[in-house]
Amino acid sequence: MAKIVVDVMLKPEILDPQGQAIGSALPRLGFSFAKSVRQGKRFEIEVEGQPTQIQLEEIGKAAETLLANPVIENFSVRVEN
Amino acid sequence: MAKIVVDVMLKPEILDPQGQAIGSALPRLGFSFAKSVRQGKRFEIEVEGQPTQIQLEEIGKAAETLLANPVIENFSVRVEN
Amino acid sequence: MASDTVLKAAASPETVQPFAELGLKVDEYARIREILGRRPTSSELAMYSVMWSEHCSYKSSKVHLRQFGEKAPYSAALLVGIGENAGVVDVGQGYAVTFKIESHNHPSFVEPYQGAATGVGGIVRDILTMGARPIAVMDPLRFGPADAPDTRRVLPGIVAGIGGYGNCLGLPNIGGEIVFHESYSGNPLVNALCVGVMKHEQIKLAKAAGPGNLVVLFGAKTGGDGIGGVSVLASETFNATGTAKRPSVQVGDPFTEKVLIECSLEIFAEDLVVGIQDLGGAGLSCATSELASAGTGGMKVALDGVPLRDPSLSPEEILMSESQERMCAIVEPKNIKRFLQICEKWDVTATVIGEVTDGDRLVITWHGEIIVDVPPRTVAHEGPIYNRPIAKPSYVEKLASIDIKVPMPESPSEVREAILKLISSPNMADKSWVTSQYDKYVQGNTIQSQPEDSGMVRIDESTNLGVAISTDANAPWSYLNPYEGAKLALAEAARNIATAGAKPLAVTNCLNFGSPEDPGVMWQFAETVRGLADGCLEMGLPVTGGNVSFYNQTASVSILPTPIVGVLGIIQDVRERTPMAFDRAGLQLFLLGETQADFAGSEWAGIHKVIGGKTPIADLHKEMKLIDLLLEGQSIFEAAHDLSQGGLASTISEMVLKNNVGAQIKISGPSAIALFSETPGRVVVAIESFNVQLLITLAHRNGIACKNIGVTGGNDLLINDTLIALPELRKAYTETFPRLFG
Amino acid sequence: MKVGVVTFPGSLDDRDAARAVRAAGAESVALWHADADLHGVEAVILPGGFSYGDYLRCGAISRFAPVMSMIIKQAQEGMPVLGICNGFQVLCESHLLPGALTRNHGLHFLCTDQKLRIEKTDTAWTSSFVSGVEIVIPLKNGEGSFQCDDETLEILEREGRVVARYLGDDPNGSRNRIAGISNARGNVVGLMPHPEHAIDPLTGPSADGLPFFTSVLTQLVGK
Ligand SMILES: Nc1ncnc2c1ncn2[C@@H]1O[C@H](COP(=O)(O)OP(=O)(O)O)[C@@H](O)[C@H]1O
Ligand SMILES: [Mg+2]
Repeated sequence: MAKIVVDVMLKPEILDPQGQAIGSALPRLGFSFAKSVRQGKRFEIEVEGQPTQIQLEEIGKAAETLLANPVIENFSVRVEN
Repeated sequence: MAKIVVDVMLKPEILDPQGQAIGSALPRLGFSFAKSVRQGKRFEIEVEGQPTQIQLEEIGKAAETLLANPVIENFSVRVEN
Repeated sequence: MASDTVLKAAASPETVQPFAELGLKVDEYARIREILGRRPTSSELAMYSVMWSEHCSYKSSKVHLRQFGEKAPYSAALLVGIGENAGVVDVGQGYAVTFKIESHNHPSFVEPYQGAATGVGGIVRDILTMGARPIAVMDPLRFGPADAPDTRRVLPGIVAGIGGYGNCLGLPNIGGEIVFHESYSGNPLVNALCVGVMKHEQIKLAKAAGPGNLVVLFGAKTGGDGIGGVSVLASETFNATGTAKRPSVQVGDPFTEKVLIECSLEIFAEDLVVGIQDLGGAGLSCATSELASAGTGGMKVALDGVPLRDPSLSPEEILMSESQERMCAIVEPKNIKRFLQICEKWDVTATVIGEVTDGDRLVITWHGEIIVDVPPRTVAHEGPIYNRPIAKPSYVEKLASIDIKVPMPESPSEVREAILKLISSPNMADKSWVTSQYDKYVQGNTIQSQPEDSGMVRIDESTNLGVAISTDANAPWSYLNPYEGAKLALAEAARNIATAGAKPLAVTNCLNFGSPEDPGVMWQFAETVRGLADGCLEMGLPVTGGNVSFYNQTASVSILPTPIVGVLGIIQDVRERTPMAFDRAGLQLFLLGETQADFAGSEWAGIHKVIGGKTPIADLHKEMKLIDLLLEGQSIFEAAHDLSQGGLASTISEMVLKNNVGAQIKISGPSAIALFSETPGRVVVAIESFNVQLLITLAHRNGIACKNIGVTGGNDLLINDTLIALPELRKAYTETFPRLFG
Repeated sequence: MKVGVVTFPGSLDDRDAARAVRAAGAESVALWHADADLHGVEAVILPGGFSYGDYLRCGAISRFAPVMSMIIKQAQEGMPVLGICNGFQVLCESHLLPGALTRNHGLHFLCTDQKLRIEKTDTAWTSSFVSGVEIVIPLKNGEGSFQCDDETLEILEREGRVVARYLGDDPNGSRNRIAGISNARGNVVGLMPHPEHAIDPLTGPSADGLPFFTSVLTQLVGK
């Protein structure tokens, strides 16, 4: 069984109020290292066996049509072991 | 400049209504590969230069107190280049 | 691992069982063995332990709660009383209304968002189970000091959880309370109320009748959520280091619940169930044993048929799981096809897991082997009953004998400062930081919500019939005098719906207390129940249901006794309701009721950390006369707002700020008494000048004091010589919550 | 005159939208998300709510509901479609409208009586308004912040496709305070605030929402 990970992040030009809120909360908690914080989503998709090339392409399509909204988000797909 | 990534996922025993909703939407869209889908969060934290061990530990602490809710979520911290 | 069967249990009486870890006492365990004539199987032990927990069995409270039945006033409106999932009252025109409050205190401390969210989910299913469409929710809340770090941790999460779940279900939030007091540090109270409406003939009961009828489990799949939640989270004293208990957090799925509601209502509309029960605390253990016990007694369930989210669950865990968003229905075989069709339409998982049988045993099998064989009544309705020791705590007389001194501002600048200080205090300040996170418009029937005295919803669009609800508790009063405190909470809730023009009809309550094993707490509890039962009898209002939450304490410090009383009333035409605030200049303001120096337990005393004194004594006869006056005179009231915490100063401030119309007020006697005393039984009303004589006549006839205190208009609040411009008043009133919570 | 109101699993304001349609004098027809045809309706409303729980992104899953393929097709041919709140999100996800609705900048669900200015009155849903009129209707959502790239924003502004803009305190961080937009043709309108909750001052802050529903009636009658 393999795990396919799809990471979805807001495009850099789109406002990310959650990331911003965290970025400004960190120093208040005594953490001062962050230059910027962005929050996105991570999907873990379990598939039977090692995914085939075709399956990976399908997942890419699913990511583009459903998991991410290309108007505001970028995504990446990878297999994790 | 380096990017530290914090992945936050619901603990396996905790109900994930979001992942469940996606898991049941996928077959309706003609994607039938997924055995299960879980949805989590991904934080990208930018720091100046290569992060020190101390900084990484600090981020771990921040993840535990702010980014993740250890009652129901697990998290992992890593540096991405 | 092979499961523990009845056969094995009979053959191995000596097996040592972990009953104590499951919260059972030695004699309780002995009684189970006696009932069964053998040792229980591990599944039976699981069932008894959760069902005999304080939370499910009411073992410490039962002997007291009986009074609600024994002293119940006759009420022609009562259709379903205490004992079912929620009480039901007749509101006329063929409609029945059901409402109930429940607590979700401990889970909300552990995981504020999910704890509060699932609290809403649970009470909504109770209402749905009666056959009703849920139409609104309310949320009485209590927190530790507003500026305490833990309050900042739990409050935003709790509020977001209540909003997140209720908003997603499409239930307008029409009211609640937010009160801060140090006794709730580490033990916030999250009570949730839901109200639902149906036609009389649609009322459903939780009862498994008719051998051969099928037992259907529908809704979410069963997972490992909240296993032991009932006994561990709700019935044991919570200690802050309990990390091991954390996995018992349940996560809510409001979307699944929303679909479950619509699916169930469609099933009800076609009359496809003979009995129905939601799965809440104690999950399947509770649903199966209660349904069987209330029916003919016999039921057979194949537990391995339960759809699982986590396939590794053991039968014991399946029986104890508190996975949310599940229901259990009893369906005649001829209706099962249609039932399943509707579930399929809504994409709701539904599984026949058993059937009603002849006889009086609940038999549960696991892959063909019998793992439970019990008389269901002994699980569900014949649990242990305790007559816990009661002792009046020594603080009571001590505090009552104190002659308390509170600051008595007199000069205009002192009075001004005092008013600003009062209305900016967290208990009195504007709560819209919280309530703006709640949808109040959904369903399109909300007539009143925050910040009105009560919530009001229309239940028939063509006739404009509506219901109003208010929840109230004054814990500082209950602490000083629990008997009077309960009566005063009842009076306040009833008054809060009468100001709007609704006639009080029925009562629900949620009794939040410390440990029942503490005789002092038990005394507070007993006095509270006695007061509420006496009060309800005197006011002719039946208690239709409620909830008890014990063990609300951190270390050895108990919360203040907090009996939340909810009163529901009817208004024939919601278009005629009286709002809390006037919207124009030139109206006459009258204070109904008399004012004494009642500072014990008041906000003004609380702000100055002054504790003690004697609470007011409830005069319910007078309260009823006041209610009569409010209802009789409804057509002449342009506005009516009750006086409670914060006294006249708070009431009049809220009135002028609501529509930004000022007022000029004349008070006499010591300013602090006129402005900050909390004598019960008082209301400010606004009327047209030409109605003054009529009001005086009505008030006289009802024996209620009635005094002109000023007129409306202008851009200021002017009290004798104290002038506060409305913008300044507003700033003080609205800045507190954003400042505290961001 | 038949106006369809779609119910997705998790829709909440469908009955309110239907009530508003009736109040405007039209007949409301309930459309189910799994319907394959539109039962002869001449206009469609996608109501507010949390379709499919809005767990992934608001409107992301509903866009693929069977009923949507007919709606998308007919909208492209000129049928009036109004998306309110979640409906607006569905329209963006369906690419009938540009941009996306994201988390409110305050990070909370916000329910408030919102002041708006109606800026475009030559759409199917706003023709009963006088241009520039200020109205107050409820706003209630967690993800109502309208976002798009600069180019899209420039096009929306240049073509005058901003239907309504927020007045007063910024409620959610939308670009250019956009509360609603239309497609180029003006038949498809997406609006974050809720006109269906403002058709009677008894149950809403005003009756300012009613003209949205009378507009479409006028449009259909005049056709
Ligand atoms: N948690 C809450 N949820 C919803 N409404 C609330 C909440 N807390 C307070 N309110 C509303 O705020 C208003 C004022 O509350 P409160 O001061 O307790 O009223 P009262 O003094 O009349 O009992 C009421 O309309 C009440 O319903
Ligand atoms: Mg009140």
